[in-house]
Amino acid sequence: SEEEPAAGGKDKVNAGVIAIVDTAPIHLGKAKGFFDKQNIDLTITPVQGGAASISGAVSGQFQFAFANTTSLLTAVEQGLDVKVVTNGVASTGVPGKDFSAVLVKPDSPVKTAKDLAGKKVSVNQLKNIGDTTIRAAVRDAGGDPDGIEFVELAFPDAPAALENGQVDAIWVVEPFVSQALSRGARPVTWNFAEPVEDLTVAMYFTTGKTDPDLVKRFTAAMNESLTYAQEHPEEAREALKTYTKIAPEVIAEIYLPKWGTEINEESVQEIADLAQGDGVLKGEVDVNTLIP
Amino acid sequence: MLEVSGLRKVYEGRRVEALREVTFQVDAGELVCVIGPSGCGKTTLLRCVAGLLPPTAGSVKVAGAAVTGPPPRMAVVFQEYGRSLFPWMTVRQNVELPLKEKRMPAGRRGELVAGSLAAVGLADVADAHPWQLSGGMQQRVAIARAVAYEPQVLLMDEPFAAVDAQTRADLEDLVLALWRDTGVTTLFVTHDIDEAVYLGQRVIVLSGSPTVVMEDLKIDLPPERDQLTTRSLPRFADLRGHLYAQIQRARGDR
Amino acid sequence: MLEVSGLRKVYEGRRVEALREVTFQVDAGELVCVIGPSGCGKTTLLRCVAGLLPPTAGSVKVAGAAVTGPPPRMAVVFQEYGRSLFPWMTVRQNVELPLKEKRMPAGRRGELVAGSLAAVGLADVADAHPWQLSGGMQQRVAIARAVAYEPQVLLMDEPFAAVDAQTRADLEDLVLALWRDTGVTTLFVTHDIDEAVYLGQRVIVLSGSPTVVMEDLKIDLPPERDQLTTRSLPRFADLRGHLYAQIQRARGDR
Amino acid sequence: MNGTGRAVTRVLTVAGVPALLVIVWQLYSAASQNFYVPAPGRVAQAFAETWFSERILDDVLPSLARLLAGYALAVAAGVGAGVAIGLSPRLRAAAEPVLEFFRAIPPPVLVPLIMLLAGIGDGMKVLVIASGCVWPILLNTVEGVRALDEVLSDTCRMYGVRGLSRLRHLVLRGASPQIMAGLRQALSIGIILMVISEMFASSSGLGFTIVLFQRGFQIAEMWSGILLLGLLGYVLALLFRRLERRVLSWHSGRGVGRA
Amino acid sequence: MRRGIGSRIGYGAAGLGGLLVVMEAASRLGPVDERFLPPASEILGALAAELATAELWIALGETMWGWALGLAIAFCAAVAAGMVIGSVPGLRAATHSTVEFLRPIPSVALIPLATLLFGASLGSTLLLVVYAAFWQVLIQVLYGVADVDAVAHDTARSYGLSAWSRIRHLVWPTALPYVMTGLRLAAAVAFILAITAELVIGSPGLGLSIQAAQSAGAVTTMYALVVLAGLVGVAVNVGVRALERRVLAWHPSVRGEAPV
Ligand SMILES: Nc1ncnc2c1ncn2[C@@H]1O[C@H](COP(=O)(O)OP(=O)(O)OP(=O)(O)O)[C@@H](O)[C@H]1O
Ligand SMILES: Nc1ncnc2c1ncn2[C@@H]1O[C@H](COP(=O)(O)OP(=O)(O)OP(=O)(O)O)[C@@H](O)[C@H]1O
Ligand SMILES: [Mg+2]
Ligand SMILES: [Mg+2]
Repeated sequence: SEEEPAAGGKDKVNAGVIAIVDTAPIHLGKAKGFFDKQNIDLTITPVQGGAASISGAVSGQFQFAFANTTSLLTAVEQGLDVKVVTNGVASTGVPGKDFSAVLVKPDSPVKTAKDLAGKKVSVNQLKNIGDTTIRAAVRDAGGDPDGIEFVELAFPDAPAALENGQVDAIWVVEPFVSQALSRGARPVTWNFAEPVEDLTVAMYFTTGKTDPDLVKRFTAAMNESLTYAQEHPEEAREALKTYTKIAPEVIAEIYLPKWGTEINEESVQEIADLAQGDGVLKGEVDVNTLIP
Repeated sequence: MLEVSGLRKVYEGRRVEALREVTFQVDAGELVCVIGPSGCGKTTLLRCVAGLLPPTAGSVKVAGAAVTGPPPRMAVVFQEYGRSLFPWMTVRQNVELPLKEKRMPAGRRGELVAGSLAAVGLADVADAHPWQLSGGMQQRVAIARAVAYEPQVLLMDEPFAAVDAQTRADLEDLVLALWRDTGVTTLFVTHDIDEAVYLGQRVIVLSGSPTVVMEDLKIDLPPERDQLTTRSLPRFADLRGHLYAQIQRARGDR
Repeated sequence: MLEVSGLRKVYEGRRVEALREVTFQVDAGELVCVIGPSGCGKTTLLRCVAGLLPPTAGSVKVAGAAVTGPPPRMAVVFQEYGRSLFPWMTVRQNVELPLKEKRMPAGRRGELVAGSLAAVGLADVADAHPWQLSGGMQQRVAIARAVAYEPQVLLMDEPFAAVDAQTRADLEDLVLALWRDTGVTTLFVTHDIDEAVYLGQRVIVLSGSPTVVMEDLKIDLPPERDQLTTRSLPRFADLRGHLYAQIQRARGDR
Repeated sequence: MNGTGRAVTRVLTVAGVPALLVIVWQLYSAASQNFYVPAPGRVAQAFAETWFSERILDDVLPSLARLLAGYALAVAAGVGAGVAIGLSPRLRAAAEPVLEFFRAIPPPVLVPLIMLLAGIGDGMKVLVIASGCVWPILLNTVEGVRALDEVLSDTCRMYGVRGLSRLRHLVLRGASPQIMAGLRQALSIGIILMVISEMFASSSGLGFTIVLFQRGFQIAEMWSGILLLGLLGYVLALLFRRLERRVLSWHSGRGVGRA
Repeated sequence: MRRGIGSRIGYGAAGLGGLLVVMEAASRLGPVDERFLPPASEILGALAAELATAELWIALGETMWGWALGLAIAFCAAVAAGMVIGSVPGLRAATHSTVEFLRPIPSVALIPLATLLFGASLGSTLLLVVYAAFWQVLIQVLYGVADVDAVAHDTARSYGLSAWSRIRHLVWPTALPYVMTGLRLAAAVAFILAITAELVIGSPGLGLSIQAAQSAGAVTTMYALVVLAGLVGVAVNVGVRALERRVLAWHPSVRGEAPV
């Protein structure tokens, strides 16, 4: 679909975005009229994951989309024409107060990240940001990451698998972190906050086909949204109620991520290096082609 | 042996009254023929007697016991011979199946199967499948199966309709011999008056619809029957003429 | 009208030679009967003539044209009447279908259907489905369908096997009347010698396996036939006796 | 027809249409230059690189084993329950809504539930495969059993053919054309569910590998996996047809017979 | 007949009731944790709450529309293709390899292609739905066509029925029982794929709602929606059964069930 000026002279934009906590700013920004202000008529299309949003963007269905750092690096490695426009979501960098953690049962023999070696750990997708950061955390704690057995398990299914003893540890993000913690699970590592400093977890991107002026305006609107969300966490929590089905009492509890406008390119490079070291990426990736 | 009293059968759906009120009896070891015009309810009667069709009213008793399902030791040769053979079994397997069911030892079973197939002239096609046989041959397989089963009561529904005159004569004699040797109580439905007179000790004539027993005729021919002599007896011609007139009347009633 | 020359048919699979070498002719407007012992290949012959079965050798010509598929204006009454009726259609629809296929106007079609059903005595069950009818009634539906079709050539395979003697006599006369009125060329397979003599202008006798034409007998009875007088002619008895002996021989050959 | 002639015809009937499709594909990919539609040559190369390796042992064989186990389970359950339900109108009336209820639940949302009950190991995957394969088998068995010829079942009743031997000689054989149709449907559904089950809680398997390729934007490799699925389906169908020819030999002789 | 229908509903309700009791007991007494599989009563409560919202009806409408359209396309295409392939000698053999090759390819594997061609629109859903449902019907039709009775077939040929009439009056009625089974199979598969497409591609509908509930950890709501999906399946089946009783009244499987 082409981006034609709409009736009111606005550009129609379709953005592919996962309906999770991380993406509250774009929903909030849309509600606040930040996109209208830039003459953008924004449609937010929920997608199922990073791969879907990248495919959608490359095939021209989305002009802009949201994907995590590893997915974007993989896409660049495969020669896809994706360009980051602004930050998406970043770790708070504060262990104990971040939106992503590796959890175990309260009575588990696993006490620190080091003990994860040789254990069965669930991640939502193999060869992605979860296992990369967990390996780094284990390595940093002095363990051998090669011995970890990763299995794929969607975030919603992970807490049950942990309680039934089907896995030794689970990696989840909010709201499942708060939920599991409130049911007694114990964190062993905050894998976004600990191994990499100031980690940029996900970003908004576009493709080379998009009109540069539109990119500029979208970036401006998006940045305004990110800043606004960061400064008004209560409004961000309210926004969650509009596009997710998370229960209100849970929304009040969860740890929100950091929504800055700055991309920490170093952290992206570090993820790229780690991924390459683990064999998730086959070759070297130039972060500058991704983040112009 | 076989008591049918006040039997009535109405088919739901089209609400056809196939039988209005049929009452008769067959003693143990008797051979009784049933005749009647086409569509008068002969097959319906037979299926009720066999316990395959619940009557609308009236009752059927076999050996003193009321019939609610197929009684044991009763064999039936169906009019739709083609559909009553298992297409996935060979001729031999078709005949053998009920005997296996009776847990008959293999030796005896083999004898019976071979004997009955030979009796109907099909010894050489034992390994063919039914659909590889001609219509008449299929019908004879169904007869062989009934014969091999060694029943106490034998019901046959126009069993010789599809065979040539000579084979028919042979099969008639086969049934007579079987009946004489084993004393099997036999109810034989046919539309052929000559056949009914030749085979039966009694002939029951059903009327056209509404169907009742129109006549229960004793066949006072000598017990020893023979295709040539019996059929040429003057009494044979009498009986036949009488039945012919009856059937005419039955059809006329309609 | 109908030329069968050197016809041979071997069923692959069981490698049964159903016909060895069959040659005969039927002129336009003739009524020829075919008899032979059970399983000798009558149905096979008929299916070859109807263009439904490719012969192994030899040829069949209808109206001068070699038969490779079913020729137009030919009607067949099958031995397995039950399976040749479409269970999803009513009796009327079954009879009507080939006429619709001929694009006959509705008015004429309705007349023909009603007429032929009445002729076989089934006017009152026109709206029933075949499986709601007795065996004999089903067979009559198949006959009515062939009659209504107004064929040029009519093939019938033991069409009266399942009906009672009186109905049979009526149907025989129906076929005769039809043949006389319309001059339809008819090949009539039967296992009943009396019937063959009564109906046919000629009777072809097939031998037992290996099957050839054993005799092609001209029936020199007066053209006007009547159930009572014709059957009581001394010549009738002669012909019948002769054929009886032939069939005996045919069976003996096996 | 002589030997070579026959062989040529055979090859043509088997490979003719596929060859045509490959040509169309080649033309399309050359014309469109689409990232998601690589040329057949590229896919063939990826196929060789990807699958002629230890992947066969690590990914394909375990997948196949799970597929067969799930299929076997579905056959047992489907035919067993199908016969029971087909024979009893009451049971059918009671069971049908429940079965329809489960049938309408998409496997992807059923997986979490199965995971609760069967864990996340092979058992779960086998159950997922079985839970999808069972429907065509069950439905066809029920219908096949309901449609048994009345004269044949009367024959069995008369000759005292009851219980197990009625089941064996009448019910299963009589329903076999339709049961076979169901088994055949289930075969390809099994492959589909093999892929779906490996999308959850998995770290190996053919389906998992395909998904991984898809997420890693290794498009040629992904298509080569899909190709392998198709080939797998074809080979299984060939094997199945041999079985079917044996089981239904009586049927094709009797009917017009071209299955 | 009245009584027949009444008791059928009675039995069906009893069956569903039994299922509810089992579900309730399973989560209250034993094997599964209440938090992960809530008791049936709670699920039904949540379902009632959901049913009161307009979004649910809109989502359901979207799903049903994609389902109906996809099923209709797949059904017509498959019946036509099946009749042609089954009736023309040689075609069955020539297409066998292709059919068997394409059939086991999972619809879900076509998602990249679907999004490529249609984006997250109805078109994508339709592509997946049609692809999945098509084969179900096709195979059934092929088996049905092969089931034509030899004598009936000869009858049709000898009365000069044209190819079209043969298909219409002989082949189609013979295949009909198979087709009806195919329709029931395809209806469910199409529904499943409609939901899956929404789940995975993210086109709006019931699947998206399920996905949203799932990723929010709202277990009860999620199961309520799953139950709704199941109930839709039951309703669809009731419809197809009613249709079947009409069009197959002549068939042994249906006529055998009329009270004698
Ligand atoms: N399943 C059925 N449903 C409705 N009516 C039926 C059914 N079966 C038979 N009839 C009707 O019942 C009557 C008697 O049928 P039946 O088969 O008993 O006759 P029959 O005496 O055996 O005839 P035939 O000598 O032609 O075989 C017929 O009018 C027939 O139409
Ligand atoms: N489909 C078939 N496959 C193999 N053999 C067959 C097939 N059909 C018939 N036959 C064989 O061919 C021979 C002739 O059969 P056909 O049906 O022509 O006999 P018929 O003269 O019509 O007998 P009837 O009077 O009993 O109907 C028989 O031996 C039969 O077993
Ligand atoms: Mg009868
Ligand atoms: Mg014959």
